[in-house]
Amino acid sequence: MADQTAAPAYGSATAHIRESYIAQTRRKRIYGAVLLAIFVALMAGGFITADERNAGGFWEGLHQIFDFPAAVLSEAGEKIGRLPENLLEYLPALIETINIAAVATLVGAFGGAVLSMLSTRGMALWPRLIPLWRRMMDIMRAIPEIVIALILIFVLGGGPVPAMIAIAFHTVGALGKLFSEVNENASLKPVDGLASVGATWTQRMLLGVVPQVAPNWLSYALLRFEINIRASAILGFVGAGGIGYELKNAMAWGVGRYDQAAAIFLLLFITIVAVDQIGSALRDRLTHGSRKDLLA
Amino acid sequence: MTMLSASAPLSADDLKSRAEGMFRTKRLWSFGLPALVLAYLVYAFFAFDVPGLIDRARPENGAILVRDTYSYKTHVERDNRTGEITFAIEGERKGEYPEGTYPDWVSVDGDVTTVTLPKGHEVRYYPDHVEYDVPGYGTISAKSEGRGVEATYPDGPMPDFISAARNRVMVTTDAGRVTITRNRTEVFRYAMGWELFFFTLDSPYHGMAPGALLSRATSGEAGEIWDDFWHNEMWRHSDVAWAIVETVLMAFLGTFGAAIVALPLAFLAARNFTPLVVVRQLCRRIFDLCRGVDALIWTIVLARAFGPGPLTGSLAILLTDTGSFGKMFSEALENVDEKQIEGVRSTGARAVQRYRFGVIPQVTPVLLSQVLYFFESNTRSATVIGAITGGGIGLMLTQAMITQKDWEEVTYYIILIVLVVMLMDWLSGILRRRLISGGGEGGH
Amino acid sequence: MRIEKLTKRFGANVAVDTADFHIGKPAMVGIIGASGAGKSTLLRMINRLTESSEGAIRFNDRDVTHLTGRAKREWQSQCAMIFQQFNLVPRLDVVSNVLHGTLNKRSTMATLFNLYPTEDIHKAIEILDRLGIAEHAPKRAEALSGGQQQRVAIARALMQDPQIILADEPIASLDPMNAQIVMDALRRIHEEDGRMVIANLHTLDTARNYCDRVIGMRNGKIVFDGRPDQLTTGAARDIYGAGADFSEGATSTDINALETPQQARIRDAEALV
Amino acid sequence: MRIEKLTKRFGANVAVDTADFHIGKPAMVGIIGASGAGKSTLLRMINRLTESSEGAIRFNDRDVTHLTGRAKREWQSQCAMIFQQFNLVPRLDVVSNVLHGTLNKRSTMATLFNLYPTEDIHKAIEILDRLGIAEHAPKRAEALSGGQQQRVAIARALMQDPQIILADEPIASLDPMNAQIVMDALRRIHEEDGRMVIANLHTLDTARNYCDRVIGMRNGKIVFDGRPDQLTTGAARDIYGAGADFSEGATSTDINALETPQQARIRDAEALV
Amino acid sequence: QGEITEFRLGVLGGENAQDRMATNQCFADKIADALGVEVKVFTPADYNGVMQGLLGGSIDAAMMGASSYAGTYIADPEAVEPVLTTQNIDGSIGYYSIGFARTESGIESLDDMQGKTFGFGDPNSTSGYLIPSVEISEAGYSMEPGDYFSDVVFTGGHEQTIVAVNNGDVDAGVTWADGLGNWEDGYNNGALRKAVDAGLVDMNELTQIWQSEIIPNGPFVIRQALPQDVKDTVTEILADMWEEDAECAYGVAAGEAKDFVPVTHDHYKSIVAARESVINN
Ligand SMILES: Nc1ncnc2c1ncn2[C@@H]1O[C@H](COP(=O)(O)OP(=O)(O)OP(=O)(O)O)[C@@H](O)[C@H]1O
Ligand SMILES: Nc1ncnc2c1ncn2[C@@H]1O[C@H](COP(=O)(O)OP(=O)(O)OP(=O)(O)O)[C@@H](O)[C@H]1O
Ligand SMILES: [Mg+2]
Ligand SMILES: [Mg+2]
Repeated sequence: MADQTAAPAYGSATAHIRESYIAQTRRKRIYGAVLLAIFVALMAGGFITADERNAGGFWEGLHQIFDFPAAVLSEAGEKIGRLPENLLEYLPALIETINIAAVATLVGAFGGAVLSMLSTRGMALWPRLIPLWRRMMDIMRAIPEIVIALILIFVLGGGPVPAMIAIAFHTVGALGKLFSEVNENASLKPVDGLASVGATWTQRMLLGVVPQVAPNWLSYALLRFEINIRASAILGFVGAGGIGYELKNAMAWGVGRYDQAAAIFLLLFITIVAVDQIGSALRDRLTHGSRKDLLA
Repeated sequence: MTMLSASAPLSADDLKSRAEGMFRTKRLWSFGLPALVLAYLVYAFFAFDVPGLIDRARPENGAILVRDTYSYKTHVERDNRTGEITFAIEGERKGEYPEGTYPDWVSVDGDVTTVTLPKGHEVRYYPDHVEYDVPGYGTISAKSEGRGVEATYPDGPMPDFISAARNRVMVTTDAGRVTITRNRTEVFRYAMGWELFFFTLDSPYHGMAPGALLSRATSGEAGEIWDDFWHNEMWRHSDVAWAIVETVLMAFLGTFGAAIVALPLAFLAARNFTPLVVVRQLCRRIFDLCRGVDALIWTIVLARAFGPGPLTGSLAILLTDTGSFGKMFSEALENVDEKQIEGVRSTGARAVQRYRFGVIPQVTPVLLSQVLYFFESNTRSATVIGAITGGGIGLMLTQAMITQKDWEEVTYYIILIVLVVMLMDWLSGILRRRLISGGGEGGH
Repeated sequence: MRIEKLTKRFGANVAVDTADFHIGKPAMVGIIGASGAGKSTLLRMINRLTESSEGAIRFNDRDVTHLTGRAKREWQSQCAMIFQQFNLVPRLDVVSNVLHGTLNKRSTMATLFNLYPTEDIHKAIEILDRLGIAEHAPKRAEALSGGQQQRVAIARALMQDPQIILADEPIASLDPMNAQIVMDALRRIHEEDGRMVIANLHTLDTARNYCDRVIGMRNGKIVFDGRPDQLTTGAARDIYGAGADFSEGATSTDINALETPQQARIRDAEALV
Repeated sequence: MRIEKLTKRFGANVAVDTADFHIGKPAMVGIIGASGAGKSTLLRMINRLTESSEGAIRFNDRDVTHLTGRAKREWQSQCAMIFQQFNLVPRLDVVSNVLHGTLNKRSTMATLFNLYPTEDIHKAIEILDRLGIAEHAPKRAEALSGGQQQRVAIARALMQDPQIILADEPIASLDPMNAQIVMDALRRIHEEDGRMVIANLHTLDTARNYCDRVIGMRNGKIVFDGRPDQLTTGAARDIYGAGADFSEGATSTDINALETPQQARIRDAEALV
Repeated sequence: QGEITEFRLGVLGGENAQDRMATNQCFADKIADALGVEVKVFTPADYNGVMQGLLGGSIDAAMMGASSYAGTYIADPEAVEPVLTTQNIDGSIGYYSIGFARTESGIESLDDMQGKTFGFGDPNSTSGYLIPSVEISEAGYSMEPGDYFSDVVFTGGHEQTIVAVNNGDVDAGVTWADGLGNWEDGYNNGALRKAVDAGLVDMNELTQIWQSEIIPNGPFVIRQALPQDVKDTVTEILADMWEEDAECAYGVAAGEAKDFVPVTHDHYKSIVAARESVINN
C-alpha cells in the first residue's frame, strides 16, 4: 500500500506537518490562555467590583452567614408548639401562590401554543408575519415579570391577578419559543393532507399538529409550572399576594415573627421541592413514553 | 379482486358500533379535559375575585401612566400667600427654571402672568384671583381666601371636568390641569417627549439643535457636553449605566461562580463517578436544598451577613444555580460515553487525567450551553433580586414605580432592561454556537 | 375539467410550463414523467395547495384558479388528494383520519370536539370495509403498513365524496403487492362511482394497465397526451429524455415481473457489471 | 506471557473459563470465537480493565494479576489496547489523541494543561506518518473515517511504546478496504518493532492471513490453539459450534474476495435463490 | 475599637433610590472630609434592609423610622444608638399617622369601617403600621382580620397605601403627615402631599377619618461598635447642618425642618413598648 512504501521518506515529509501542527497548538494554547485570562480577569474584577459596591464585604460577612438562619431557627425553636397552627394559617396563601402559577401556566401555554404555530415555517397562517411573532415572543420573554406586575398593581390594584397576568405574559414568550422548536421537528405531511381536504387553519393545527407535539409541549409546560411557582412567590414579595407577601411581612418585622417566617419558609420549600420532584418524574415519563409510542 | 371477501370476520355492523363506542370515549375526553380546565379557571376566577377587581380597576391610572411615558408636564405654581411663581418641569426641584426665566408659553405683564395652554385655553394669574378661559364653556374665576376658595363659573350646570369643594377647585381638561387651593394655585401643561433627557435647564447646551451641538463638540467642547449629559441630574445617565452594569455583574458572577462550584460537586453526585451512595445522596440533597430555597430567600438570608448591594445578589444567584447546575451537570455526567473514558484508561492514565481527557471534552458543550442559557435568564432575574436586595437597575425600577410619578423613567429603565436581556440572549446564542461547534475544548 | 396555459414558476425555475389539456368525461388519467418534470406541482395546483403563476383551471365552466377562503376550501373538498407519503395524522386512529374527509362540511367547533355525526362514522366504516381494512378502524394510523395507510388515505378521499381524485404517486412508497391493491382500488372507484381520477405514476406499465388516458410531462411541458396503447417505447424515451439504453424493466413494479425477486436481483447486479 | 487458569465470572455466567496458554516470544496471536465466547473479556482482563475472578496473568515471570495503583497503570501502559469502536476522544484533535498514549509517563499537572514535550509531539506525528495519516494530524478525531480513526488508535497504542498490543476486534467496524490497511499496519508493527500483538478477530481468513498462532474460544473455554494452517474448516466448525451449513464466505472480509463487488452481489443473490 | 476604613450610610425614604443617593451625597461628602475615609451611600429596598444592615454591621449609620429603630433595638439592644432627630419648623419633633378614606364611600370615621378592609403600609413603618395598629385596637377596633374590619392588609409602603385607597382596593388606610397646613393640600409635608404634587390624587376625593397621637420623628442612629470619635464627628456634622448647609439638610431631612436635635433611647421607649405589645399579641 502507498503509505507503507512511503514510510522511509517520512523525515522530510512530516517536517512541514510537524511545524504547522506545533504552530497550531501554540496558537490554540495562546487563544485558550487569553480566553482563560479574560475570563479569570472578568470574574476577579467582577468580584472585586461587587465586593466594593456592596455594603458589607465578602470576607467580613462570611463568618456571619449563619447569624440570620440561627436567629430564625432559634425563635422558631422556642415557639415550636405553634408550628402546626402557623402552617395551617399560611396554607391559603400557599394555595393562592400555586393557583397564580397554575392559571398563568395554562394561559401562557395556550398563548404560547398559538404563537408558536403562527411562527413556525410551514404552519404559519400568515407566513409574512413570522418575524413579527418571533420578535414579539423575544420581547415578551425579555420583560421581567416584576415590571408588568407593578404596572398592573397600579392600574388594577393589588392581589393575585396582576401577578397572574405578569407571569402569563412572560410564559407566553418562553413557551412560545420552546413550542416552536418542537413544532419544527413535527412532520408537515399531515398538515398538507388536511389542507387538501379543505380544512380550516384551526382544524389543520389542532388535528394535524397538536397530536404530534402534545407530549413534548406538556413536558415543557410542566417545567414552566415549576418555574412559575417560584416567580409567583417572588412577585408576592413586591405586593402581588400569595405566600411571598406573607413571607415578606413576617420577615420584615423581624424578631417576634420569625416563627411565622420559618413556617412559611418550610411551606415554600416543601412545595418547590415537591413540584420539582413530581414534575421531573412526570416529564421523564412523558418524553420517554412518547419515544416508546413512536417505536411501537 | 378479493378486497370485499377478505374483510374481517367481524361484520361491518359490529365494527360500526365499536367505532361509535370509541367516539363516545373520545368525545368524553375532548369535552372532559377542556371542561376540567375550564372548571379550574372558573374557580380561579372567583378565587382571584376578578369581578371585584374589574370593579375596582382604574383605567385612568393607566391613562396617567401611558401619558407620562411619552409626555412630560410643566408645573406653574403660585404660592398664594407670597405671590411667588415657580416654573418646574415635573414639579421637581432639579427641573426648576432658573430665577427670572420661564417657558415661552408664559408671558409676564406687570402683575399679570398669562399661561397659554393648547387649544385656545388660557390661565391668567392676577394678584388676587385666577381666571381660566375654557373655549366653548367660558371663563372660570377663582379667588382663594383664608376661609376657602371662592369660585364663579359660567351659567349652566356644572360640567364634570370641574371638581369643586370649599377648599379646593380642580379643573381637568385635555389641555392641562388647574388646581386652586387656599395656599397654592397650580397649572400643569403637558408636552410631548422626555424633557431634559439630554441636558437640564442649567446646562448651556439645553435646547441646542443637534447640528449646533456637533459643531460645539468638534470645536473642543465634547468633554463638557458629555459631562453635562452624563451627569444630567434629572435622568442620571451615569447612575443608570452603573446600575445596568451592576445587574449584569450579578448575573455574571452568580452564574459562572455557580458553574465553577457545581462542576466538582456534580462529579460527586453522578452515579458513574461516585460509587459511594452516601456521598452521592448527600450531594444531591445539597443541590435540592440550594434549588428549593430559591434565590429570593437566599437574598434575605444573605442580607444580614453582607448587607445590601450587588455581592449579596450574586451570592444568592450563585447558591440557587449551584443547585440547578449540580443537578443538570450530574445528569450530563451520567450520560457520558464510557468508551472514551475506557480508551484513556487503557493507556494507564490516572483518575484526574481520565476526567480531563475522557470526560471533560464530552461534557463541555452540554454544560456550556446550559450555563450560557442560565446567564441570559439570570440577567432578567437579577433585576428582581436587585429590587429586593437593593442594587442594580431593579432597585431603580421598582422604586421609580412605587413612587408612581416617574413613569417616563420607568419606561426608560424598562427599555434598557429589555435591550440588555435581548443583547444577552443574542450574545449567549453566538457564544454557544461558536464554542460548541468550533473552538476546540473551550477554555474553562 | 379544463387546464388552460397553467404555469408555475419557482423563482427562475419553471416547474410547470403552459400546461394545456381538457378532460371531458370522468376518466382515469395517468400522468407520467421523470423526477422533477412537474407532475406533483401540477396536481398540487389543481387542488390549490400550491398557487399557480399563470393560466387557469376550470371545472364545469367555473374558474377555480383564484378562489379564496370558503370557496377555495369548498373546491378542495371536491377534488380529493392522495399523497405519496399518505399524509395521515399518524397518532390518530384510522376512523378519525377517514373522518377528516368531512372537515369541510362540518363546523370547526364540532370537529374539534370529535362531534362527527353517527352516519358519518358509519359511512367511514363502510368505506374502510369496501377497501378491505375495516378491522383496523380503531388502530392508530402509524401502526398500519404502508399499503394499509394508503388505503386509509383513499378512504379519506372517498369520504370527501369528491368529483375528482388526485393521486400523487400513490404507489411509490409501496411494495408491489400493496401497489396492486391500491391501484385496483382506485380503478374500481373510478369504474363503480364514476369519479374522475388523475394519478401521477412513475411506472409506465402501471399507466398502461390502469389508465384510459396518459399524459406525459418533461421539464414542465406536456409532451405526450394519448391512449395508453399509443405509449410506445419511443414515446417513453421522449418523455423521460432517455437514451437508447432505456429499459422499462428497471422501474417496473408490475407484480408479475416480480414473481421471482431473486431473478430481479441477479438482473440488477448484472446491469452493474 | 503466561495465562494461568484465568477465569471470569459475571454472576452465574462464566465468561472466561480457566483459560490457559503461554506465549513465549513476541508473536502475532489471533483469538477467534463466536460472539459471547469471552474474547473481549480475556483481553480486558489482560489489560486489567476488567478484574479477573481466578487465575493469574504473568509477564516476564511477574504476576500482574493483582497490581494496583501506580504499578497497575504502569502495566497498562506497557500493554496497549485497541478497541473495536476505537474509543478515541472525538472532539480532540488527532495528535492529542495519540499523545494520550504518554499520559502514564508524564506528570499529571503538565498533561492537564496540554503541556506535552515537543519531542512527544514530533514522535506522535512520526507514528501517524508511519501509519499514513500524518496529514490528518490537526483534525478532530470525529472528522476522520473509521479506518483512519482506528489507525489513530493504533498510533496511540504505539505512543505508549508497549511490549504488548491487545486489539479487540480492531477491524469489526471497518469496511474491507480499511480492514486490510489496519491489519497490515498491525502486522508491520509486529514485524518491524518486534512487539507482541494479540488480536481478537471475527473472521477466520484474517486470522489465517496475518497471525502466527490462532487461539479459538467457545463458551469461555479455549478449544483450539495452534498454527493458522491447522485451522481447518472442521476446526472452525468446532470453534463456532456451527452445523454443516457453515460457510466462511458469508463473513469473509478478505479484500481479494471483493475485487469484483458485482460478482459478490451475484453470488449473494444466488445464495438467496 | 480601632480605625475604620470606610463609612457606610444607609438611606431610606419615599423617593427614587437615585434621588435619595443624590440628596444625601452632600452629607456623605462632609463625613468623608471629616473622617478622611471613603463614604458610601446605600439605598436598601425597604426598612428591613436598613435594619439588617445595621444589625449585621454592614451599615454604620442611617436615618430611621421610630418603629424600625425599635425593631433593631429588640433584635439587639447593643447594635445601634439614636443620636439625633428632626425638629419641625414649629419646634415639635413629631408627626402624625392619618387615617383616610375615599369621600364617595361615605366613611367619615372608624365607626363606619365595620366589615370594611383596612390598609397598612410597611410592617416596619411607625405611622404606617405600628402606632395605628396599637392606638386603633386600644380604641376598641380589633385589628385581627375578620373581627371588626373584614380584612387588614399591608400594601408595602405609604405610596402604595394612598394608591390603594384611591383605587378602592382598600376602604381606608393610614399614612403619615406633619399635621401642619391644610388637608386639601395634603398638609405641608408627608406622603399625601407628595402624591398631590405628583398629580396622583385629588384631595377633594379623600377624607380624613382618624389621626394618631403625636409620633416621635425617627432617629438618626449610629452603630455602637464604631469608635467614639467617629460617632461624635458624624453626629456633630449632622447636628450643625441646618445652620451650615440648609440645602443639604433639606435633602437629608427629606423636606423643610428647623434643626436636628439630640435624642436618646428614652424618647423611643414607648415605641419599643408598642412594638413589643404587638409581638405579644
Ligand atoms: N416549493 C418549491 N420551491 C421551489 N422549487 C420547487 C418547489 N416544489 C417543486 N419545485 C421544483 O419544481 C420542479 C418540479 O417539481 P415536482 O415536484 O412537481 O416534480 P415531480 O414531477 O413531481 O417529480 P418527482 O417525481 O420527483 O416527485 C422541480 O425542479 C422542483 O425542484
Ligand atoms: N460487564 C459484564 N457484565 C455481565 N456480563 C458480561 C459483561 N461483559 C461480558 N459479559 C458476558 O460475558 C460473556 C463473554 O463476553 P465477551 O464480550 O467477552 O464476548 P466476545 O467473545 O467478546 O463476544 P463479541 O464477539 O460479541 O464481542 C458474554 O456472555 C457476555 O454476556
Ligand atoms: Mg412529485
Ligand atoms: Mg467482544
